[in-house]
Amino acid sequence: MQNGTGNSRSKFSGEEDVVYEVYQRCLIIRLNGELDHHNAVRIREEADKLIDRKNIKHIIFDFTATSFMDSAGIGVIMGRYRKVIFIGGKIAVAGVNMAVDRILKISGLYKIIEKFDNVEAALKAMQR
Amino acid sequence: MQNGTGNSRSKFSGEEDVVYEVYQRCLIIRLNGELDHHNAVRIREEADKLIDRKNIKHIIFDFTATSFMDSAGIGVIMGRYRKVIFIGGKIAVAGVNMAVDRILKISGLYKIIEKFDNVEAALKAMQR
Amino acid sequence: MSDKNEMVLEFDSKSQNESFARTVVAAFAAQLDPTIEELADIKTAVSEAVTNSIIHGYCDKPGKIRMHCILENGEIMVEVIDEGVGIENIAKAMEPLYTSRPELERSGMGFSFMEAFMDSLEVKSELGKGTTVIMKKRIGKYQSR
Amino acid sequence: MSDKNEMVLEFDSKSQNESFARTVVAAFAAQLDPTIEELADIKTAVSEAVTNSIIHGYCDKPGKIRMHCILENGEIMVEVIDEGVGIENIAKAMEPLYTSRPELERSGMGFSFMEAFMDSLEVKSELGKGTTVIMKKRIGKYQSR
Ligand SMILES: Nc1ncnc2c1ncn2[C@@H]1O[C@H](COP(=O)(O)OP(=O)(O)O)[C@@H](O)[C@H]1O
Ligand SMILES: Nc1ncnc2c1ncn2[C@@H]1O[C@H](COP(=O)(O)OP(=O)(O)O)[C@@H](O)[C@H]1O
Repeated sequence: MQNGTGNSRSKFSGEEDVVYEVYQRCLIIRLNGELDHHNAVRIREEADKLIDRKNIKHIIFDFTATSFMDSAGIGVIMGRYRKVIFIGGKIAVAGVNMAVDRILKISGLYKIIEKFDNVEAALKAMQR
Repeated sequence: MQNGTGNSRSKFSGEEDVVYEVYQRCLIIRLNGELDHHNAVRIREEADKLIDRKNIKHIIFDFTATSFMDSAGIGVIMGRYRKVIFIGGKIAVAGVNMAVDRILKISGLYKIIEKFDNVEAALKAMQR
Repeated sequence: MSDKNEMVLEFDSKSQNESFARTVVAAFAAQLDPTIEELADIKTAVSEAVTNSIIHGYCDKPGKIRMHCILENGEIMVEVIDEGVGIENIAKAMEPLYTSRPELERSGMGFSFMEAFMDSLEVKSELGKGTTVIMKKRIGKYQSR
Repeated sequence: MSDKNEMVLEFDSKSQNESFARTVVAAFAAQLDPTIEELADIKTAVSEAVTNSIIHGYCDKPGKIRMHCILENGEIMVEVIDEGVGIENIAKAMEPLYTSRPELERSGMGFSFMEAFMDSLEVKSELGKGTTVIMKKRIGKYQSR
Protein backbone atom coordinates (compact mmCIF):
# COMPACT_ATOMS: atom_id res chain seq x y z
CA MET A 1 0.00 0.00 0.00
CA GLN A 2 3.04 2.23 0.47
CA ASN A 3 3.44 4.75 -2.28
CA GLY A 4 7.11 4.40 -2.92
CA THR A 5 7.35 6.82 -5.84
CA GLY A 6 6.71 9.73 -3.55
CA ASN A 7 6.82 13.48 -4.18
CA SER A 8 4.08 14.81 -6.42
CA ARG A 9 1.68 11.86 -6.17
CA SER A 10 -1.76 12.95 -5.05
CA LYS A 11 -3.27 11.53 -1.87
CA PHE A 12 -6.87 11.77 -3.02
CA SER A 13 -7.96 8.18 -2.70
CA GLY A 14 -7.74 8.00 1.06
CA GLU A 15 -5.46 4.98 0.95
CA GLU A 16 -3.07 6.48 3.41
CA ASP A 17 -0.80 4.31 5.49
CA VAL A 18 -1.98 2.78 8.68
CA VAL A 19 0.98 2.53 11.05
CA TYR A 20 1.39 -0.24 13.63
CA GLU A 21 3.70 0.02 16.64
CA VAL A 22 4.27 -2.49 19.42
CA TYR A 23 5.37 -1.49 22.95
CA GLN A 24 5.76 -4.54 25.18
CA ARG A 25 2.34 -6.22 24.91
CA CYS A 26 0.57 -3.11 23.69
CA LEU A 27 -0.31 -2.53 20.02
CA ILE A 28 -0.75 1.03 18.76
CA ILE A 29 -2.70 1.37 15.50
CA ARG A 30 -2.42 4.80 13.91
CA LEU A 31 -5.43 5.07 11.61
CA ASN A 32 -4.15 7.61 9.10
CA GLY A 33 -6.65 8.40 6.36
CA GLU A 34 -10.12 6.97 5.92
CA LEU A 35 -11.54 4.07 7.90
CA ASP A 36 -14.36 2.54 5.86
CA HIS A 37 -15.29 -1.01 4.85
CA HIS A 38 -12.76 -0.97 1.99
CA ASN A 39 -9.84 -0.18 4.29
CA ALA A 40 -11.20 -2.11 7.28
CA VAL A 41 -10.62 -5.46 5.57
CA ARG A 42 -6.91 -4.79 5.28
CA ILE A 43 -6.53 -3.26 8.76
CA ARG A 44 -8.27 -6.22 10.36
CA GLU A 45 -5.89 -8.69 8.69
CA GLU A 46 -2.74 -6.76 9.49
CA ALA A 47 -3.77 -6.11 13.11
CA ASP A 48 -4.73 -9.72 13.81
CA LYS A 49 -1.43 -10.99 12.44
CA LEU A 50 0.43 -8.72 14.86
CA ILE A 51 -1.87 -9.54 17.78
CA ASP A 52 -1.13 -13.25 17.39
CA ARG A 53 2.57 -12.99 16.63
CA LYS A 54 3.49 -10.40 19.24
CA ASN A 55 1.26 -11.81 21.96
CA ILE A 56 -0.61 -8.48 22.22
CA LYS A 57 -2.79 -7.76 25.26
CA HIS A 58 -3.82 -4.10 24.96
CA ILE A 59 -4.65 -2.07 21.85
CA ILE A 60 -4.64 1.70 21.35
CA PHE A 61 -6.38 3.13 18.28
CA ASP A 62 -4.91 6.52 17.39
CA PHE A 63 -7.38 8.68 15.43
CA THR A 64 -5.18 11.79 15.26
CA ALA A 65 -4.89 11.61 11.47
CA THR A 66 -8.24 9.96 10.69
CA SER A 67 -10.11 11.95 8.06
CA PHE A 68 -13.19 9.73 7.92
CA MET A 69 -14.79 6.84 9.80
CA ASP A 70 -18.11 5.01 9.48
CA SER A 71 -19.59 1.92 11.15
CA ALA A 72 -16.88 -0.26 9.61
CA GLY A 73 -14.57 1.40 12.14
CA ILE A 74 -16.86 0.29 14.94
CA GLY A 75 -16.60 -3.25 13.56
CA VAL A 76 -12.79 -3.08 13.57
CA ILE A 77 -12.69 -1.91 17.20
CA MET A 78 -15.33 -4.42 18.37
CA GLY A 79 -13.55 -7.26 16.57
CA ARG A 80 -10.22 -6.48 18.25
CA TYR A 81 -12.01 -6.06 21.59
CA ARG A 82 -13.37 -9.59 21.29
CA LYS A 83 -9.87 -10.89 20.60
CA VAL A 84 -8.14 -9.38 23.63
CA ILE A 85 -10.93 -9.34 26.24
CA PHE A 86 -10.48 -13.04 27.04
CA ILE A 87 -6.88 -12.54 28.11
CA GLY A 88 -7.74 -9.51 30.23
CA GLY A 89 -6.72 -6.98 27.56
CA LYS A 90 -8.10 -3.47 27.16
CA ILE A 91 -8.91 -1.20 24.24
CA ALA A 92 -8.24 2.54 24.25
CA VAL A 93 -8.78 5.32 21.71
CA ALA A 94 -6.68 8.47 21.45
CA GLY A 95 -6.58 11.66 19.37
CA VAL A 96 -10.30 11.42 18.73
CA ASN A 97 -11.65 14.35 16.66
CA MET A 98 -15.23 15.57 16.82
CA ALA A 99 -16.57 13.48 13.93
CA VAL A 100 -15.05 10.24 15.23
CA ASP A 101 -16.14 11.10 18.78
CA ARG A 102 -19.79 11.40 17.73
CA ILE A 103 -19.65 8.03 15.99
CA LEU A 104 -18.03 6.36 19.01
CA LYS A 105 -20.67 7.93 21.27
CA ILE A 106 -23.64 6.85 19.17
CA SER A 107 -22.21 3.34 18.87
CA GLY A 108 -22.09 2.94 22.65
CA LEU A 109 -18.45 1.80 22.43
CA TYR A 110 -17.41 4.15 25.26
CA LYS A 111 -19.02 1.66 27.65
CA ILE A 112 -16.25 -0.82 26.94
CA ILE A 113 -13.30 1.28 25.76
CA GLU A 114 -11.53 4.25 27.30
CA LYS A 115 -10.72 7.58 25.60
CA PHE A 116 -7.41 9.42 26.12
CA ASP A 117 -6.17 12.75 24.78
CA ASN A 118 -3.15 11.14 23.14
CA VAL A 119 -1.31 7.86 22.73
CA GLU A 120 1.19 8.63 25.48
CA ALA A 121 -1.56 9.06 28.09
CA ALA A 122 -3.21 5.85 26.92
CA LEU A 123 0.08 3.92 27.06
CA LYS A 124 0.77 5.13 30.58
CA ALA A 125 -2.68 4.09 31.80
CA MET A 126 -2.51 0.67 30.16
CA GLN A 127 0.95 -0.23 31.44
CA ARG A 128 -0.01 0.63 35.00
CA MET B 1 -19.86 36.32 -2.41
CA GLN B 2 -18.23 36.85 0.98
CA ASN B 3 -19.06 34.13 3.43
CA GLY B 4 -19.81 36.19 6.50
CA THR B 5 -20.74 33.34 8.80
CA GLY B 6 -17.15 32.22 8.85
CA ASN B 7 -15.37 29.58 10.89
CA SER B 8 -16.40 26.02 10.18
CA ARG B 9 -17.96 26.57 6.73
CA SER B 10 -16.35 24.38 4.11
CA LYS B 11 -14.59 25.89 1.10
CA PHE B 12 -15.32 23.03 -1.25
CA SER B 13 -17.19 24.82 -3.98
CA GLY B 14 -14.29 26.94 -5.18
CA GLU B 15 -16.24 30.16 -4.80
CA GLU B 16 -13.39 31.82 -3.03
CA ASP B 17 -13.04 35.57 -2.99
CA VAL B 18 -11.44 37.39 -5.83
CA VAL B 19 -9.77 40.50 -4.44
CA TYR B 20 -9.40 43.75 -6.36
CA GLU B 21 -6.89 46.47 -5.45
CA VAL B 22 -6.21 49.75 -7.20
CA TYR B 23 -2.81 51.53 -7.08
CA GLN B 24 -2.90 54.76 -9.05
CA ARG B 25 -4.05 53.64 -12.50
CA CYS B 26 -3.10 50.01 -11.95
CA LEU B 27 -5.66 47.31 -11.07
CA ILE B 28 -4.50 44.18 -9.24
CA ILE B 29 -6.85 41.19 -9.50
CA ARG B 30 -6.05 38.42 -7.03
CA LEU B 31 -7.65 35.30 -8.50
CA ASN B 32 -8.14 33.24 -5.35
CA GLY B 33 -9.79 29.89 -5.98
CA GLU B 34 -10.94 28.49 -9.31
CA LEU B 35 -11.09 30.42 -12.55
CA ASP B 36 -13.57 28.68 -14.83
CA HIS B 37 -16.49 29.86 -16.98
CA HIS B 38 -18.80 29.94 -13.93
CA ASN B 39 -16.55 32.34 -12.02
CA ALA B 40 -15.31 34.22 -15.09
CA VAL B 41 -18.70 35.82 -15.68
CA ARG B 42 -18.61 37.50 -12.28
CA ILE B 43 -14.93 38.47 -12.44
CA ARG B 44 -15.40 40.08 -15.86
CA GLU B 45 -18.27 42.24 -14.59
CA GLU B 46 -16.54 43.32 -11.40
CA ALA B 47 -13.26 44.06 -13.16
CA ASP B 48 -14.85 46.09 -15.94
CA LYS B 49 -16.79 48.20 -13.45
CA LEU B 50 -13.52 49.09 -11.70
CA ILE B 51 -11.64 49.66 -14.97
CA ASP B 52 -14.21 52.24 -16.07
CA ARG B 53 -14.74 53.95 -12.71
CA LYS B 54 -11.11 54.14 -11.63
CA ASN B 55 -9.76 55.05 -15.06
CA ILE B 56 -7.50 51.97 -15.02
CA LYS B 57 -4.60 51.68 -17.49
CA HIS B 58 -2.60 48.61 -16.39
CA ILE B 59 -3.83 45.30 -14.97
CA ILE B 60 -1.95 42.69 -12.93
CA PHE B 61 -3.49 39.23 -12.54
CA ASP B 62 -2.18 37.55 -9.40
CA PHE B 63 -2.39 33.74 -9.62
CA THR B 64 -0.70 33.02 -6.28
CA ALA B 65 -3.84 31.43 -4.81
CA THR B 66 -5.38 30.09 -8.02
CA SER B 67 -6.23 26.41 -7.61
CA PHE B 68 -7.62 25.87 -11.11
CA MET B 69 -7.82 27.64 -14.46
CA ASP B 70 -9.11 26.64 -17.89
CA SER B 71 -9.61 28.51 -21.17
CA ALA B 72 -12.22 30.76 -19.53
CA GLY B 73 -9.25 32.37 -17.76
CA ILE B 74 -7.64 33.06 -21.13
CA GLY B 75 -10.88 34.76 -22.15
CA VAL B 76 -10.84 36.96 -19.04
CA ILE B 77 -7.26 38.06 -19.65
CA MET B 78 -7.79 38.62 -23.41
CA GLY B 79 -10.97 40.61 -22.76
CA ARG B 80 -9.23 42.95 -20.30
CA TYR B 81 -6.29 43.25 -22.70
CA ARG B 82 -8.63 44.50 -25.41
CA LYS B 83 -10.04 47.07 -23.00
CA VAL B 84 -6.74 48.68 -21.95
CA ILE B 85 -4.59 48.24 -25.07
CA PHE B 86 -6.21 51.23 -26.81
CA ILE B 87 -5.13 53.60 -24.06
CA GLY B 88 -1.58 52.21 -24.00
CA GLY B 89 -2.20 49.94 -21.02
CA LYS B 90 -0.37 46.72 -20.26
CA ILE B 91 -1.30 43.37 -18.78
CA ALA B 92 0.95 41.41 -16.41
CA VAL B 93 0.61 38.10 -14.60
CA ALA B 94 2.27 37.24 -11.28
CA GLY B 95 2.53 34.29 -8.90
CA VAL B 96 1.97 31.87 -11.76
CA ASN B 97 2.12 28.21 -10.66
CA MET B 98 3.04 25.34 -12.98
CA ALA B 99 -0.48 24.43 -14.06
CA VAL B 100 -1.43 28.04 -14.90
CA ASP B 101 1.94 28.57 -16.59
CA ARG B 102 1.35 25.66 -18.97
CA ILE B 103 -2.06 27.03 -19.91
CA LEU B 104 -0.69 30.52 -20.49
CA LYS B 105 2.13 29.05 -22.62
CA ILE B 106 -0.15 26.91 -24.79
CA SER B 107 -2.54 29.83 -25.27
CA GLY B 108 0.22 32.02 -26.68
CA LEU B 109 -0.71 34.83 -24.29
CA TYR B 110 2.93 35.36 -23.30
CA LYS B 111 3.36 37.11 -26.63
CA ILE B 112 1.22 40.01 -25.39
CA ILE B 113 1.51 39.89 -21.60
CA GLU B 114 4.48 39.85 -19.27
CA LYS B 115 5.13 37.43 -16.39
CA PHE B 116 6.57 38.51 -13.03
CA ASP B 117 7.49 36.52 -9.93
CA ASN B 118 5.18 38.54 -7.74
CA VAL B 119 2.81 41.51 -7.73
CA GLU B 120 5.44 43.89 -6.31
CA ALA B 121 7.82 43.24 -9.22
CA ALA B 122 4.97 43.69 -11.70
CA LEU B 123 3.85 46.94 -10.08
CA LYS B 124 7.36 48.34 -10.16
CA ALA B 125 7.78 47.50 -13.84
CA MET B 126 4.41 48.95 -14.80
CA GLN B 127 4.78 52.21 -12.94
CA ARG B 128 8.18 52.85 -14.50
CA MET C 1 -28.44 29.47 -5.31
CA SER C 2 -32.01 28.51 -4.43
CA ASP C 3 -32.97 26.69 -7.64
CA LYS C 4 -32.99 22.93 -7.92
CA ASN C 5 -29.87 21.00 -8.88
CA GLU C 6 -29.96 17.29 -9.62
CA MET C 7 -27.46 14.55 -10.39
CA VAL C 8 -27.33 10.80 -10.84
CA LEU C 9 -24.17 8.76 -10.41
CA GLU C 10 -23.96 5.14 -11.46
CA PHE C 11 -20.89 3.13 -10.48
CA ASP C 12 -19.58 -0.40 -10.10
CA SER C 13 -20.22 -2.28 -6.87
CA LYS C 14 -16.58 -2.28 -5.71
CA SER C 15 -15.32 -1.37 -2.28
CA GLN C 16 -12.85 1.21 -3.63
CA ASN C 17 -15.88 3.17 -4.85
CA GLU C 18 -17.14 3.73 -1.29
CA SER C 19 -14.67 6.57 -0.91
CA PHE C 20 -15.46 7.85 -4.42
CA ALA C 21 -19.22 7.95 -3.74
CA ARG C 22 -18.68 9.91 -0.52
CA THR C 23 -16.48 12.43 -2.29
CA VAL C 24 -19.04 12.94 -5.06
CA VAL C 25 -21.89 13.59 -2.64
CA ALA C 26 -19.73 15.93 -0.59
CA ALA C 27 -18.70 17.89 -3.70
CA PHE C 28 -22.34 18.20 -4.78
CA ALA C 29 -23.67 19.07 -1.29
CA ALA C 30 -20.99 21.76 -1.06
CA GLN C 31 -23.21 23.93 -3.26
CA LEU C 32 -25.55 24.31 -0.26
CA ASP C 33 -22.62 25.71 1.74
CA PRO C 34 -22.76 23.13 4.55
CA THR C 35 -20.63 23.18 7.70
CA ILE C 36 -17.81 20.66 8.04
CA GLU C 37 -20.02 18.72 10.46
CA GLU C 38 -22.98 18.58 8.09
CA LEU C 39 -20.66 17.37 5.34
CA ALA C 40 -19.24 14.68 7.63
CA ASP C 41 -22.80 13.56 8.52
CA ILE C 42 -23.77 13.20 4.86
CA LYS C 43 -20.56 11.36 3.99
CA THR C 44 -21.05 8.88 6.82
CA ALA C 45 -24.69 8.19 5.91
CA VAL C 46 -23.86 7.73 2.22
CA SER C 47 -20.92 5.51 3.06
CA GLU C 48 -23.21 3.23 5.10
CA ALA C 49 -25.80 2.95 2.34
CA VAL C 50 -23.25 2.34 -0.43
CA THR C 51 -21.33 -0.21 1.64
CA ASN C 52 -24.59 -2.05 2.32
CA SER C 53 -25.35 -2.26 -1.39
CA ILE C 54 -21.88 -3.67 -2.05
CA ILE C 55 -21.68 -6.28 0.72
CA HIS C 56 -25.35 -7.10 1.39
CA GLY C 57 -27.13 -6.20 -1.85
CA TYR C 58 -24.59 -7.64 -4.27
CA CYS C 59 -22.74 -9.90 -1.77
CA ASP C 60 -19.40 -8.62 -3.15
CA LYS C 61 -20.34 -9.78 -6.67
CA PRO C 62 -20.41 -7.41 -9.68
CA GLY C 63 -23.37 -5.02 -9.93
CA LYS C 64 -24.28 -1.37 -10.46
CA ILE C 65 -25.14 1.13 -7.74
CA ARG C 66 -27.06 4.30 -8.54
CA MET C 67 -26.93 7.39 -6.40
CA HIS C 68 -29.51 10.07 -7.08
CA CYS C 69 -29.14 13.49 -5.44
CA ILE C 70 -31.31 16.59 -5.42
CA LEU C 71 -30.46 19.93 -3.86
CA GLU C 72 -33.53 22.09 -3.35
CA ASN C 73 -34.65 24.73 -0.88
CA GLY C 74 -31.65 24.21 1.38
CA GLU C 75 -32.20 20.46 1.57
CA ILE C 76 -30.25 17.52 0.16
CA MET C 77 -31.97 14.31 -0.87
CA VAL C 78 -29.81 11.25 -1.51
CA GLU C 79 -31.17 8.02 -2.91
CA VAL C 80 -28.92 4.93 -3.01
CA ILE C 81 -30.29 2.23 -5.27
CA ASP C 82 -29.13 -1.31 -5.92
CA GLU C 83 -30.66 -4.22 -7.83
CA GLY C 84 -29.28 -6.79 -5.41
CA VAL C 85 -30.84 -9.49 -3.26
CA GLY C 86 -33.22 -7.16 -1.41
CA ILE C 87 -34.28 -7.22 2.24
CA GLU C 88 -36.89 -9.72 3.48
CA ASN C 89 -37.77 -8.00 6.75
CA ILE C 90 -37.01 -4.27 6.60
CA ALA C 91 -38.14 -3.57 10.19
CA LYS C 92 -35.81 -6.24 11.53
CA ALA C 93 -32.93 -5.09 9.30
CA MET C 94 -33.30 -1.58 10.68
CA GLU C 95 -33.10 -2.68 14.31
CA PRO C 96 -29.94 -1.37 15.98
CA LEU C 97 -27.16 -3.97 16.12
CA TYR C 98 -28.92 -6.39 13.75
CA THR C 99 -26.60 -7.70 11.07
CA SER C 100 -26.86 -10.67 8.76
CA ARG C 101 -23.10 -10.75 8.29
CA PRO C 102 -21.33 -10.75 11.67
CA GLU C 103 -18.55 -12.83 10.09
CA LEU C 104 -17.55 -9.66 8.16
CA GLU C 105 -17.40 -7.80 11.50
CA ARG C 106 -20.44 -5.76 10.51
CA SER C 107 -21.69 -3.97 13.60
CA GLY C 108 -25.34 -3.71 12.60
CA MET C 109 -25.18 0.04 13.07
CA GLY C 110 -25.43 1.13 9.44
CA PHE C 111 -29.10 2.08 9.45
CA SER C 112 -28.74 3.60 12.95
CA PHE C 113 -26.01 5.89 11.65
CA MET C 114 -28.06 6.87 8.58
CA GLU C 115 -30.91 7.79 10.92
CA ALA C 116 -28.68 9.63 13.37
CA PHE C 117 -26.85 11.70 10.77
CA MET C 118 -29.69 12.56 8.40
CA ASP C 119 -33.08 14.17 9.10
CA SER C 120 -35.08 11.37 7.52
CA LEU C 121 -34.50 7.83 6.26
CA GLU C 122 -36.77 5.66 4.16
CA VAL C 123 -35.98 2.11 3.02
CA LYS C 124 -37.78 0.33 0.17
CA SER C 125 -36.88 -3.19 -0.79
CA GLU C 126 -38.16 -6.21 -2.60
CA LEU C 127 -36.62 -9.66 -2.32
CA GLY C 128 -34.69 -10.51 -5.47
CA LYS C 129 -35.32 -7.03 -6.94
CA GLY C 130 -33.15 -4.73 -4.89
CA THR C 131 -33.08 -1.98 -2.29
CA THR C 132 -33.55 1.80 -2.32
CA VAL C 133 -32.51 3.98 0.59
CA ILE C 134 -33.80 7.57 0.61
CA MET C 135 -32.24 10.08 2.96
CA LYS C 136 -32.85 13.79 3.44
CA LYS C 137 -31.08 16.50 5.37
CA ARG C 138 -31.68 20.20 5.75
CA ILE C 139 -28.46 22.18 5.41
CA GLY C 140 -27.23 25.41 6.89
CA LYS C 141 -29.29 27.98 8.74
CA TYR C 142 -31.97 25.48 9.68
CA GLN C 143 -30.04 23.26 12.06
CA SER C 144 -31.55 19.82 12.45
CA ARG C 145 -30.19 18.83 15.83
CA MET D 1 -6.00 -2.24 -8.96
CA SER D 2 -5.77 -3.35 -12.57
CA ASP D 3 -9.40 -4.35 -13.12
CA LYS D 4 -11.89 -2.15 -14.89
CA ASN D 5 -13.88 0.47 -13.01
CA GLU D 6 -16.69 2.40 -14.65
CA MET D 7 -19.02 5.24 -13.73
CA VAL D 8 -21.63 7.47 -15.30
CA LEU D 9 -22.57 10.87 -13.93
CA GLU D 10 -25.61 12.75 -15.18
CA PHE D 11 -26.09 16.34 -14.05
CA ASP D 12 -27.94 19.54 -14.87
CA SER D 13 -26.49 21.93 -17.43
CA LYS D 14 -25.65 24.69 -14.93
CA SER D 15 -22.38 26.56 -14.68
CA GLN D 16 -21.96 25.75 -10.98
CA ASN D 17 -21.69 22.09 -12.00
CA GLU D 18 -18.49 22.73 -13.99
CA SER D 19 -16.52 22.62 -10.76
CA PHE D 20 -18.54 19.62 -9.54
CA ALA D 21 -17.86 17.63 -12.72
CA ARG D 22 -14.11 18.29 -12.46
CA THR D 23 -14.06 17.17 -8.83
CA VAL D 24 -15.91 13.95 -9.66
CA VAL D 25 -13.53 13.01 -12.47
CA ALA D 26 -10.51 13.83 -10.31
CA ALA D 27 -11.84 11.69 -7.44
CA PHE D 28 -12.44 8.78 -9.81
CA ALA D 29 -9.11 9.15 -11.67
CA ALA D 30 -7.37 9.18 -8.28
CA GLN D 31 -7.77 5.39 -8.23
CA LEU D 32 -5.09 5.20 -10.94
CA ASP D 33 -2.73 7.07 -8.61
CA PRO D 34 -2.01 9.99 -10.97
CA THR D 35 0.47 12.79 -10.36
CA ILE D 36 -0.82 16.24 -9.45
CA GLU D 37 -0.01 17.32 -13.02
CA GLU D 38 -1.92 14.46 -14.62
CA LEU D 39 -4.89 15.26 -12.40
CA ALA D 40 -4.72 18.95 -13.41
CA ASP D 41 -4.61 17.95 -17.10
CA ILE D 42 -7.72 15.80 -16.77
CA LYS D 43 -9.59 18.47 -14.81
CA THR D 44 -8.82 21.11 -17.40
CA ALA D 45 -9.89 18.93 -20.34
CA VAL D 46 -13.13 17.89 -18.62
CA SER D 47 -13.86 21.47 -17.64
CA GLU D 48 -13.56 22.52 -21.31
CA ALA D 49 -15.88 19.79 -22.55
CA VAL D 50 -18.50 20.35 -19.84
CA THR D 51 -18.43 24.14 -20.28
CA ASN D 52 -18.92 23.66 -24.03
CA SER D 53 -22.00 21.52 -23.45
CA ILE D 54 -23.44 24.17 -21.13
CA ILE D 55 -22.82 27.28 -23.20
CA HIS D 56 -22.69 25.94 -26.78
CA GLY D 57 -24.70 22.68 -26.62
CA TYR D 58 -27.55 23.94 -24.46
CA CYS D 59 -26.97 27.71 -24.98
CA ASP D 60 -27.36 28.23 -21.19
CA LYS D 61 -30.83 26.66 -21.29
CA PRO D 62 -31.81 23.65 -19.12
CA GLY D 63 -30.52 20.24 -20.21
CA LYS D 64 -28.73 17.14 -18.98
CA ILE D 65 -25.04 16.38 -19.39
CA ARG D 66 -23.72 12.83 -19.09
CA MET D 67 -20.16 12.02 -18.21
CA HIS D 68 -19.02 8.46 -18.72
CA CYS D 69 -15.67 7.32 -17.32
CA ILE D 70 -13.74 4.08 -17.54
CA LEU D 71 -10.51 3.25 -15.76
CA GLU D 72 -8.75 0.29 -17.33
CA ASN D 73 -5.14 -0.83 -17.79
CA GLY D 74 -3.72 2.41 -16.44
CA GLU D 75 -5.81 4.54 -18.80
CA ILE D 76 -8.74 6.86 -18.17
CA MET D 77 -11.47 7.36 -20.77
CA VAL D 78 -13.86 10.28 -20.32
CA GLU D 79 -16.89 10.79 -22.52
CA VAL D 80 -18.88 14.04 -22.19
CA ILE D 81 -22.28 13.81 -23.84
CA ASP D 82 -24.97 16.42 -24.41
CA GLU D 83 -28.22 16.39 -26.38
CA GLY D 84 -27.88 20.01 -27.39
CA VAL D 85 -27.74 21.83 -30.72
CA GLY D 86 -24.81 19.85 -32.10
CA ILE D 87 -21.92 21.04 -34.28
CA GLU D 88 -22.37 21.66 -38.00
CA ASN D 89 -18.73 21.64 -39.02
CA ILE D 90 -16.60 19.70 -36.54
CA ALA D 91 -13.31 20.34 -38.35
CA LYS D 92 -13.90 24.09 -38.26
CA ALA D 93 -15.05 23.99 -34.62
CA MET D 94 -11.81 22.24 -33.67
CA GLU D 95 -9.60 24.85 -35.33
CA PRO D 96 -7.52 26.72 -32.76
CA LEU D 97 -9.04 30.11 -31.85
CA TYR D 98 -12.34 29.42 -33.61
CA THR D 99 -15.32 30.31 -31.44
CA SER D 100 -18.95 30.89 -32.31
CA ARG D 101 -19.46 32.98 -29.17
CA PRO D 102 -16.82 35.70 -28.95
CA GLU D 103 -19.39 37.89 -27.17
CA LEU D 104 -19.02 35.56 -24.16
CA GLU D 105 -15.25 36.11 -24.30
CA ARG D 106 -14.73 32.52 -25.37
CA SER D 107 -11.17 32.17 -26.59
CA GLY D 108 -11.75 29.31 -29.04
CA MET D 109 -9.10 27.27 -27.22
CA GLY D 110 -11.33 24.65 -25.61
CA PHE D 111 -10.66 21.85 -28.10
CA SER D 112 -6.98 22.82 -28.29
CA PHE D 113 -6.68 22.38 -24.52
CA MET D 114 -8.49 19.03 -24.60
CA GLU D 115 -6.01 17.88 -27.26
CA ALA D 116 -3.00 19.27 -25.43
CA PHE D 117 -3.86 17.79 -22.03
CA MET D 118 -5.18 14.38 -23.06
CA ASP D 119 -3.58 11.67 -25.22
CA SER D 120 -6.48 11.45 -27.63
CA LEU D 121 -9.62 13.41 -28.49
CA GLU D 122 -12.57 12.39 -30.62
CA VAL D 123 -15.64 14.53 -31.33
CA LYS D 124 -18.92 13.16 -32.64
CA SER D 125 -21.85 15.46 -33.31
CA GLU D 126 -25.09 15.69 -35.19
CA LEU D 127 -26.99 18.94 -35.74
CA GLY D 128 -30.03 19.07 -33.50
CA LYS D 129 -29.10 15.77 -31.80
CA GLY D 130 -26.12 16.65 -29.64
CA THR D 131 -22.40 16.24 -29.16
CA THR D 132 -20.13 13.56 -27.68
CA VAL D 133 -16.52 14.25 -26.80
CA ILE D 134 -14.31 11.23 -26.07
CA MET D 135 -10.95 11.74 -24.40
CA LYS D 136 -8.33 9.26 -23.23
CA LYS D 137 -5.20 9.57 -21.18
CA ARG D 138 -2.65 7.07 -19.97
CA ILE D 139 -1.79 7.59 -16.31
CA GLY D 140 1.30 7.01 -14.22
CA LYS D 141 4.38 5.10 -15.27
CA TYR D 142 3.71 5.57 -18.98
CA GLN D 143 4.21 9.30 -19.35
CA SER D 144 2.47 10.75 -22.38
CA ARG D 145 4.58 13.84 -22.94
N1 LIG E 1 -28.75 -2.81 0.27
C1 LIG E 1 -29.06 -3.93 1.01
N2 LIG E 1 -29.39 -5.09 0.38
C2 LIG E 1 -29.69 -6.19 1.10
N3 LIG E 1 -29.69 -6.23 2.45
C3 LIG E 1 -29.38 -5.09 3.14
C4 LIG E 1 -29.06 -3.90 2.45
N4 LIG E 1 -28.82 -2.95 3.37
C5 LIG E 1 -28.99 -3.53 4.57
N5 LIG E 1 -29.32 -4.84 4.44
C6 LIG E 1 -29.61 -5.79 5.54
O1 LIG E 1 -29.85 -5.04 6.73
C7 LIG E 1 -28.94 -5.44 7.75
C8 LIG E 1 -28.64 -4.27 8.67
O2 LIG E 1 -27.95 -3.27 7.98
P1 LIG E 1 -27.04 -2.23 8.75
O3 LIG E 1 -27.84 -1.63 9.87
O4 LIG E 1 -26.44 -1.30 7.80
O5 LIG E 1 -25.91 -3.10 9.46
P2 LIG E 1 -24.65 -3.88 8.85
O6 LIG E 1 -24.33 -3.34 7.50
O7 LIG E 1 -23.57 -3.60 9.82
O8 LIG E 1 -25.03 -5.33 8.79
C9 LIG E 1 -27.76 -6.00 7.01
O9 LIG E 1 -26.98 -6.88 7.83
C10 LIG E 1 -28.43 -6.70 5.83
O10 LIG E 1 -28.92 -7.95 6.22
N1 LIG F 1 -20.96 20.64 -27.00
C1 LIG F 1 -21.03 21.50 -28.04
N2 LIG F 1 -22.21 21.75 -28.63
C2 LIG F 1 -22.31 22.61 -29.68
N3 LIG F 1 -21.24 23.29 -30.17
C3 LIG F 1 -20.03 23.11 -29.62
C4 LIG F 1 -19.86 22.21 -28.53
N4 LIG F 1 -18.56 22.22 -28.19
C5 LIG F 1 -17.95 23.07 -29.03
N5 LIG F 1 -18.82 23.61 -29.91
C6 LIG F 1 -18.51 24.58 -30.98
O1 LIG F 1 -17.12 24.55 -31.23
C7 LIG F 1 -16.57 25.84 -31.04
C8 LIG F 1 -15.15 25.76 -30.56
O2 LIG F 1 -15.11 25.19 -29.27
P1 LIG F 1 -13.86 25.47 -28.33
O3 LIG F 1 -12.60 25.13 -29.04
O4 LIG F 1 -14.09 24.76 -27.03
O5 LIG F 1 -13.86 27.05 -28.07
P2 LIG F 1 -14.84 27.99 -27.23
O6 LIG F 1 -15.60 27.18 -26.24
O7 LIG F 1 -13.91 28.94 -26.59
O8 LIG F 1 -15.76 28.64 -28.23
C9 LIG F 1 -17.51 26.56 -30.12
O9 LIG F 1 -17.41 27.96 -30.22
C10 LIG F 1 -18.85 26.00 -30.59
O10 LIG F 1 -19.30 26.67 -31.75
